[in-house]
Amino acid sequence: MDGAQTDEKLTAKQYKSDYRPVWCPGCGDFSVLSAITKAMAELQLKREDTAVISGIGCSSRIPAYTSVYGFHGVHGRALALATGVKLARPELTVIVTGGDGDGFSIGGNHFLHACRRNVDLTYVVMDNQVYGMTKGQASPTTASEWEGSKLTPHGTGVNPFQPLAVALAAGANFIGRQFSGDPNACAKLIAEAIQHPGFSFVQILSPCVTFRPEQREWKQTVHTAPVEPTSDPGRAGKRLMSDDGLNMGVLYVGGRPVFQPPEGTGATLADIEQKFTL
Amino acid sequence: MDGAQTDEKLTAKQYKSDYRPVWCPGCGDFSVLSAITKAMAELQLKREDTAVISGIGCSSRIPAYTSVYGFHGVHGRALALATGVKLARPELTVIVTGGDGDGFSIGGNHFLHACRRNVDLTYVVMDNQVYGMTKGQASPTTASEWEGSKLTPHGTGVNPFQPLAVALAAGANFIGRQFSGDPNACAKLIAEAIQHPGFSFVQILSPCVTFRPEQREWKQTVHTAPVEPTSDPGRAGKRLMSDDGLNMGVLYVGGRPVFQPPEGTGATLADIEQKFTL
Amino acid sequence: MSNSPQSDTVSIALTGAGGAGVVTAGQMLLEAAATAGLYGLMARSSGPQIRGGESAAFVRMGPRTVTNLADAFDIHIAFDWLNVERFAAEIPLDPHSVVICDPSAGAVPEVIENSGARIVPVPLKDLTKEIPGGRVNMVGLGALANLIGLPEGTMASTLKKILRRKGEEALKASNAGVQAGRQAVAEMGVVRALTLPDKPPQTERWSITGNEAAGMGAVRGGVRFVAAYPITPATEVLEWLAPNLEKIGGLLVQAEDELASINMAIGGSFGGVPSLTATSGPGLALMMESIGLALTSETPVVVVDVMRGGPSTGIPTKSEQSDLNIALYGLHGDAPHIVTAANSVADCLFTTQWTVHLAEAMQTVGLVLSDQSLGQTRTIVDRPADEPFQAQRLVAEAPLENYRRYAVTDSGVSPMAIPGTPGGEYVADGLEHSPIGRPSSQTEDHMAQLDKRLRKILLHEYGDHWAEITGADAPETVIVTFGSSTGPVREAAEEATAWGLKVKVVSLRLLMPAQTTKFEEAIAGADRLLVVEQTHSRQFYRYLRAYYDLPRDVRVLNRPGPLPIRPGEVLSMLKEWS
Amino acid sequence: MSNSPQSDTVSIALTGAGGAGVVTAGQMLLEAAATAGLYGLMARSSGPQIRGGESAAFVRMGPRTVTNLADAFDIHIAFDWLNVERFAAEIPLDPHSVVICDPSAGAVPEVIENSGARIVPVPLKDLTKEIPGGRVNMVGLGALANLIGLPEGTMASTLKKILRRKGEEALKASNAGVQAGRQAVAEMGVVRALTLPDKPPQTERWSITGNEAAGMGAVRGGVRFVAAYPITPATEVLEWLAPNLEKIGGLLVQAEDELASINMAIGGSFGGVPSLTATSGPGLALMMESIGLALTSETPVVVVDVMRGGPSTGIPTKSEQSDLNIALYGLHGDAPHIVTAANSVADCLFTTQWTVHLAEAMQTVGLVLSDQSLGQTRTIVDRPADEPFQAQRLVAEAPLENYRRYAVTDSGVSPMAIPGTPGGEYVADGLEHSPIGRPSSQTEDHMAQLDKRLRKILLHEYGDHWAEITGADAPETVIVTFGSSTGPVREAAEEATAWGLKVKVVSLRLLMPAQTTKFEEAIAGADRLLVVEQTHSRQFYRYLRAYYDLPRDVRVLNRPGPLPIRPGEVLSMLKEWS
Ligand SMILES: Cc1ncc(C[n+]2csc(CCOP(=O)(O)OP(=O)(O)O)c2C)c(N)n1
Ligand SMILES: Cc1ncc(C[n+]2csc(CCOP(=O)(O)OP(=O)(O)O)c2C)c(N)n1
Ligand code: SF4
Ligand code: SF4
Ligand SMILES: [Mg+2]
Ligand SMILES: [Mg+2]
Repeated sequence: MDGAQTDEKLTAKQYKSDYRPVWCPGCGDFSVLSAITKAMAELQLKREDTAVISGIGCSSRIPAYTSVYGFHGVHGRALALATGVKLARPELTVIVTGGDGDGFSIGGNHFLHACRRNVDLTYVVMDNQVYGMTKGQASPTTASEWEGSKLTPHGTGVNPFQPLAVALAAGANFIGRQFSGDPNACAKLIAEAIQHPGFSFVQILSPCVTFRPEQREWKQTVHTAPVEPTSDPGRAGKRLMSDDGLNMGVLYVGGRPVFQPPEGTGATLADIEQKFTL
Repeated sequence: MDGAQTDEKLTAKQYKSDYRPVWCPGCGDFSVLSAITKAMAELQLKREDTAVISGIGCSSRIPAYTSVYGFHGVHGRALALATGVKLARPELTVIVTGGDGDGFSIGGNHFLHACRRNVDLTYVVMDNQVYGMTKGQASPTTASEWEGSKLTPHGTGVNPFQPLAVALAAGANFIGRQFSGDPNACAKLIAEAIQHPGFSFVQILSPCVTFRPEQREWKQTVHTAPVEPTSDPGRAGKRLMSDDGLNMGVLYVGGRPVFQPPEGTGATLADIEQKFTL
Repeated sequence: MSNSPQSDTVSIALTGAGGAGVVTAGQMLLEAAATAGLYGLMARSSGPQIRGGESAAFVRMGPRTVTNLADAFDIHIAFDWLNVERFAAEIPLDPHSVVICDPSAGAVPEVIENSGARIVPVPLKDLTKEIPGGRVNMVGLGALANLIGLPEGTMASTLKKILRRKGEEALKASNAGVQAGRQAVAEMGVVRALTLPDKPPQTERWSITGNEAAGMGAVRGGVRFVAAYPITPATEVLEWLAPNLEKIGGLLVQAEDELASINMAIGGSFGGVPSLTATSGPGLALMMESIGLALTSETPVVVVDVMRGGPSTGIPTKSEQSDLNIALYGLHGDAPHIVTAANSVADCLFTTQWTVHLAEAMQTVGLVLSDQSLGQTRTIVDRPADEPFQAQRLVAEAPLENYRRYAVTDSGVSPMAIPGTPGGEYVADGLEHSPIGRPSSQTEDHMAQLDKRLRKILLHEYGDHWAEITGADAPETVIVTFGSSTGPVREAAEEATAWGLKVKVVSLRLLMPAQTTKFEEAIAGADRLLVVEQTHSRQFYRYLRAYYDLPRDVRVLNRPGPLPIRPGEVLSMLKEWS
Repeated sequence: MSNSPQSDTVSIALTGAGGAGVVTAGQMLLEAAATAGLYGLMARSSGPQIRGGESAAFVRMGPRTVTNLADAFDIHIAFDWLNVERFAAEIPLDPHSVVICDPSAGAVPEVIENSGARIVPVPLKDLTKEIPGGRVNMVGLGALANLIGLPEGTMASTLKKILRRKGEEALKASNAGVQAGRQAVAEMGVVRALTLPDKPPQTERWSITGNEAAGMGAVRGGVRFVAAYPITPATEVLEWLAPNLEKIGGLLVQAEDELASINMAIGGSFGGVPSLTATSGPGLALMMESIGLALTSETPVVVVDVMRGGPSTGIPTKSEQSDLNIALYGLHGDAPHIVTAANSVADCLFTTQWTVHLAEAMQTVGLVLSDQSLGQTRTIVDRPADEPFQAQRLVAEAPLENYRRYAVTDSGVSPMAIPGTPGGEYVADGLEHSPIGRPSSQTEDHMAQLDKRLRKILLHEYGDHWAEITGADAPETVIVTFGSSTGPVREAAEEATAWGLKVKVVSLRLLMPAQTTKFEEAIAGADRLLVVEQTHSRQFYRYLRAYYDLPRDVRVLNRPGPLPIRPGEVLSMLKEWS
């Protein structure tokens, strides 16, 4: 971590730690890390007032590679952990990072409720349609016929999870998607998401070159969403239910109020104790 | 349990046990119990080949009040338990019953994945927008401004969970809603859901007269869905995202294939062991 | 136990169907006793119906602190016999007992008849009918008041206070009911007199439940962030905290499940705010993985476990001490943490407060064991003293350079940077890590961090609070116990002392880390050790064997819930042994 | 340990960057040794990189079953020095050791230099360059083959077998590499000769890992339904089971998390199909609540816990025995269940099979402890014998009348009705219940069911399988251990015996219920007890204290992971003590 205690602008690099990622060469997550740090630089977030929270997985290693506060929690619970951080310390910028397994498999319930609760968090999921860290099992977003895992040798036989449609149905207010192959677009989307008040959800298609080498093809297949983002949930619902999974950009922005904890009344402990007195 | 080992038709009453429900007088769940047993009689399910599985909550007490096999599991895990039963014993009819807290709060993740996995289960949720069993806290479906619980004295401040929209987004193939005040309609819907192959989801508005006495008003406000059920997910998405929560009937029926476990190859243990031999 | 030192208490059981209002009557009785300058407690019990089934209230009153129920009830008032056999085991009666019942309720059940108690029919319902707006529980209350010699003025002023908001009509009807009840039993005179003080105690007294006390202790200890998922019998800790935290600028958030609530609490604490959650067995089980995260990442957090009957969903509304094992040993890996147990309703306050202090001081997990019988019992007690235990976390203050979050220090505690502190940026991790917090699978790092996490809790000076020790200095027998078994054990020990036995009671408040030396000093010289616990599998005894050297002669009095340990059981064990 | 009975083994470490192919070379070496009629094992280790970082393979070969790594390596071949210091602690070298390294890799690291080993530079890379399509690991393999005296024909036939599907080209290049390697070290001769048998063993031998063995044991025991959530190092149990279950008409389903996987397994078992899941510490922690459900509802289920470094996420890729506590005591409430531990790679098969049998016979939870060092180590062993332990559940057969699922029987086991059985309709429940399965909070029901659930596991006749006992009949010292520590302990004991000490080894396979009488017989007469375990907090020792009467003189050799317990450590403790 460089010093930069002065008023100078921080560069994206200064949001990176000097710890070398454990990722495989070519992993999409390298670009996502860059995008996140670029977004931080873009917004000139104070490093000491920013926290990156994650669960477990290759993608969940992100916190250690940034120079802000971080918490590398347990598998699937990043959103709950982050909710606690943000509610206890509302002035912090809290970013949550993780994978499709961490977020949509074991963490699915917290995903639903974070969308609904609308605490001001930014959730960046590096979706590689596989469990990278545990060496290549199907995740919820894996296509049903993918036969690459010994656990599901004939494919999962299950329709892939639609994170954006579920996020919308669960009440998320900012929904976007990008491809790690375009780190600038990712940085822009993440910066927008951070600025959005309340919960924002960003899916980033981030290839796992080791267990899903065919994902290199995403470069060819992703495309900008053909329509403008909508703020009408009904319309968004229709679109996301028939989405091809490769539309890039901000896809929905709603106007729900941000979760507001109640204000204190300035009472003292003695005031509270009063109630027990005979 | 009456005998009825003959070819006579079983009545709804014969699907009830002689155990007296612990419910408060007037609780909506009484009608749901009747509706479930009526549906069973309607379909003439064999009692020994039927299992009702639940978690914990007032509504989750249903299994004990039926005369079929049952499992009263732990809070929130009924769908996982039932998935195991059905996959191990595909010839059984497996019905899952529970509440909005059990199903959408602690059990939310299994709800997502049961919708997606499409194992042939029927899931009946008695939604009373409250945790009845623990004496009246807000559930995910509780309106954000409800101030009836000491845990959330100014209301939850959180948008209520939309079970049907989430079910659709998660991939559920049969989605319907009824009001416990109309047990015949409930019975009909449940029977349809049982007959539907794959996962089917039925929400029943079932008043908690003790902690949500105002729900007696549902009688006045519920209404038949003004449109025919659709099998187009996009259209259903639009509808359910702007649904008033009081539309009754079958709201979506899709055509996704049912989860199919692989067929055995007839190998013996010796065949398997062969692979280890030098 | 007629000549027990506690025989200056009066014990009353009230039972009846949901509509009878036994709990209200019980509460009024306790309140009236408090007004008369007494101490006391009220526990409750109910049948399986969610609402409106049969219920029972158990009140015990006396001139000094009452911590537990007695061996038998002096008076049992039965408004009806609805499923009373379900309560029979909870209402020990003996030939000294008096049973007041309504003849219109039908025949006296055999189980009551067989107790040998004196049965006195009183036409409670008929008397009620004559009072406009009258309620049967008020008639019963009047009868009780008379039978125990409660001054008329005391009852009247209590009713006035309690029914303040119900209006004049209601008050009038209640007073009339009480009068009718008094008259109905007037002939019997006072059957079991309250020992009334000459003047009311000068100390400030509180009316509080164990669950409220745990909440208050948390707040006194400095907790300002709580994440909650309701579960019987812990819910009231959370329900008390929600509005009260808010008043003082703290926050309680309702989570989607226990996996979320524990993680939210850990997140809040990472943010620098002392945090807590409360739950019961099934919820605790769900939290264990993440409790390990708090421990390993050295993020302090407190979990209050209000125990109920187990295993699995078990008996949610009844008490047991059987979560001891999971509290002590339920984490995977080598996971040293703090486990404490509250030894009375009032002590729920101190123990929770102290545990917050300990968890914060050592940046670790503090697990407080309470149970249903403490949490849901209301007591009249002296206001718990202010104690100097607050959250005082060792924080890393700016300016920071080359900050090492998990620096290996002599004390084992390393200064913790709180977000907002420049230069303190670190990543908290549940993976084993190096001193700067990078994941490491190296043997030296693992050893250093395991040692550090253990050292900090071993080196801490716990003072005298590790146990509460009462009784003889040079005992023949030491009784070792914990939690809610402490009350009945102490009562038995006092009685035994009156009988001439030399008995000492060691009630452990700090279960982990084991205070081996202090314990062995405390039991020194005693030939016999009696272990008392409310479990089926002798969890406490096994724990004692594992961690302390015990004298050769050890006996165990253990029993699962739902029935509380009674003083008489302990006493007969002591007598049998002597 | 040069004159150890195991000194007829040869130990080799191979290290290098991801591209070097050390694991492939190690596997070929083991396979070649097997072809030559030997036994052996290969363990692996790797750095933090997900793929492609440094890795290590540890091979030990000998004329009889090899259960563990030796104290030091005879030969260490380093293809490069990439982060070798990370492995240093795992590769004990001494002055008898030979280190083969490539001079082009740069200076020999200090930690290697300091070991005193003989360092022999061999230009592995340069030699490889001369071979079209050559790979450096094959050159290394050739060098090793020569240094340990592996017959040329054996190596050639092994390569042929392994490279069958890679084509002629690849085979040719590999053979050339091996030849080049052989020649490069020809001058050195055989530095550590393999003890080759005159003729290959006549028994059928298997090549199997502990995780595969656990899977095979499950299948032999009758498991036909498995629910899975991947976690290191348990994943291979599940990955082996998925395709193999399918072949025999069973099913593995991938669940969304561990809460689901354990519940799916319980559901499958309720349906009448013997069911299992496998996980590691964090997953086990998540399962505990529902494991309590299986226990209380008396639905048999088996959970295999492949332990890794803890607490929390800990050290996922390394071994430790520190989940003992959670396995024994991690359930809330009084929750008696079966806990077993596999004592070798091959024993993962028997122990899992036996545990399936036990869980099914007693309609309870069976928890099998394995660990990373067993699960992920490949061994060459004699085919594990067929054992008569299958799932044999006591089922209630039609016709049934007044069926009582939780009937209180003498054995504690009650006939279980399987869905499909008319008249057997009952509701399995985690709430405490009456004999017919209705929720009950009555003290008699609670006591009767607690007694029943305990009685059935106490009364079961476990036979000789509760422990494996080796060594002296009238020992001075008994070593008590379990799991993967058994191998090194036995090797040390054999060595100690050769030194003239009287040592007996008791390796517990059945940890719960504690077999107190059998244990006390097994240690009878010994003055000294040495406890050996791979934990930081002496979990096994505390457990022994809690459940068994131990001799006065007890010492504990305990150490956390990631390093395995070495025979030499145990031996020096024995010597020191004598
Ligand atoms: C409770 C628990 N269960 C399982 C695991 C094992 N595990 C670690 S990461 C992971 C999946 C990661 O997948 P994903 O979130 O998609 O991340 P990726 O590695 O693909 O980036 C699993 C199953 C764990 N660490 N903890
Ligand atoms: C792990 C766990 N957490 C919490 C509880 C406490 N609990 C029991 S039922 C319930 C909520 C029930 O609400 P719902 O599912 O809506 O059912 P209802 O009673 O309203 O029918 C809760 C929180 C529990 N039994 N187990
Ligand atoms: S395994 Fe896949 S996701 Fe993980 S680091 Fe390698 S390429 Fe990236
Ligand atoms: S509390 Fe509500 S949901 Fe529960 S039984 Fe009573 S009325 Fe029904
Ligand atoms: Mg992934
Ligand atoms: Mg509800």
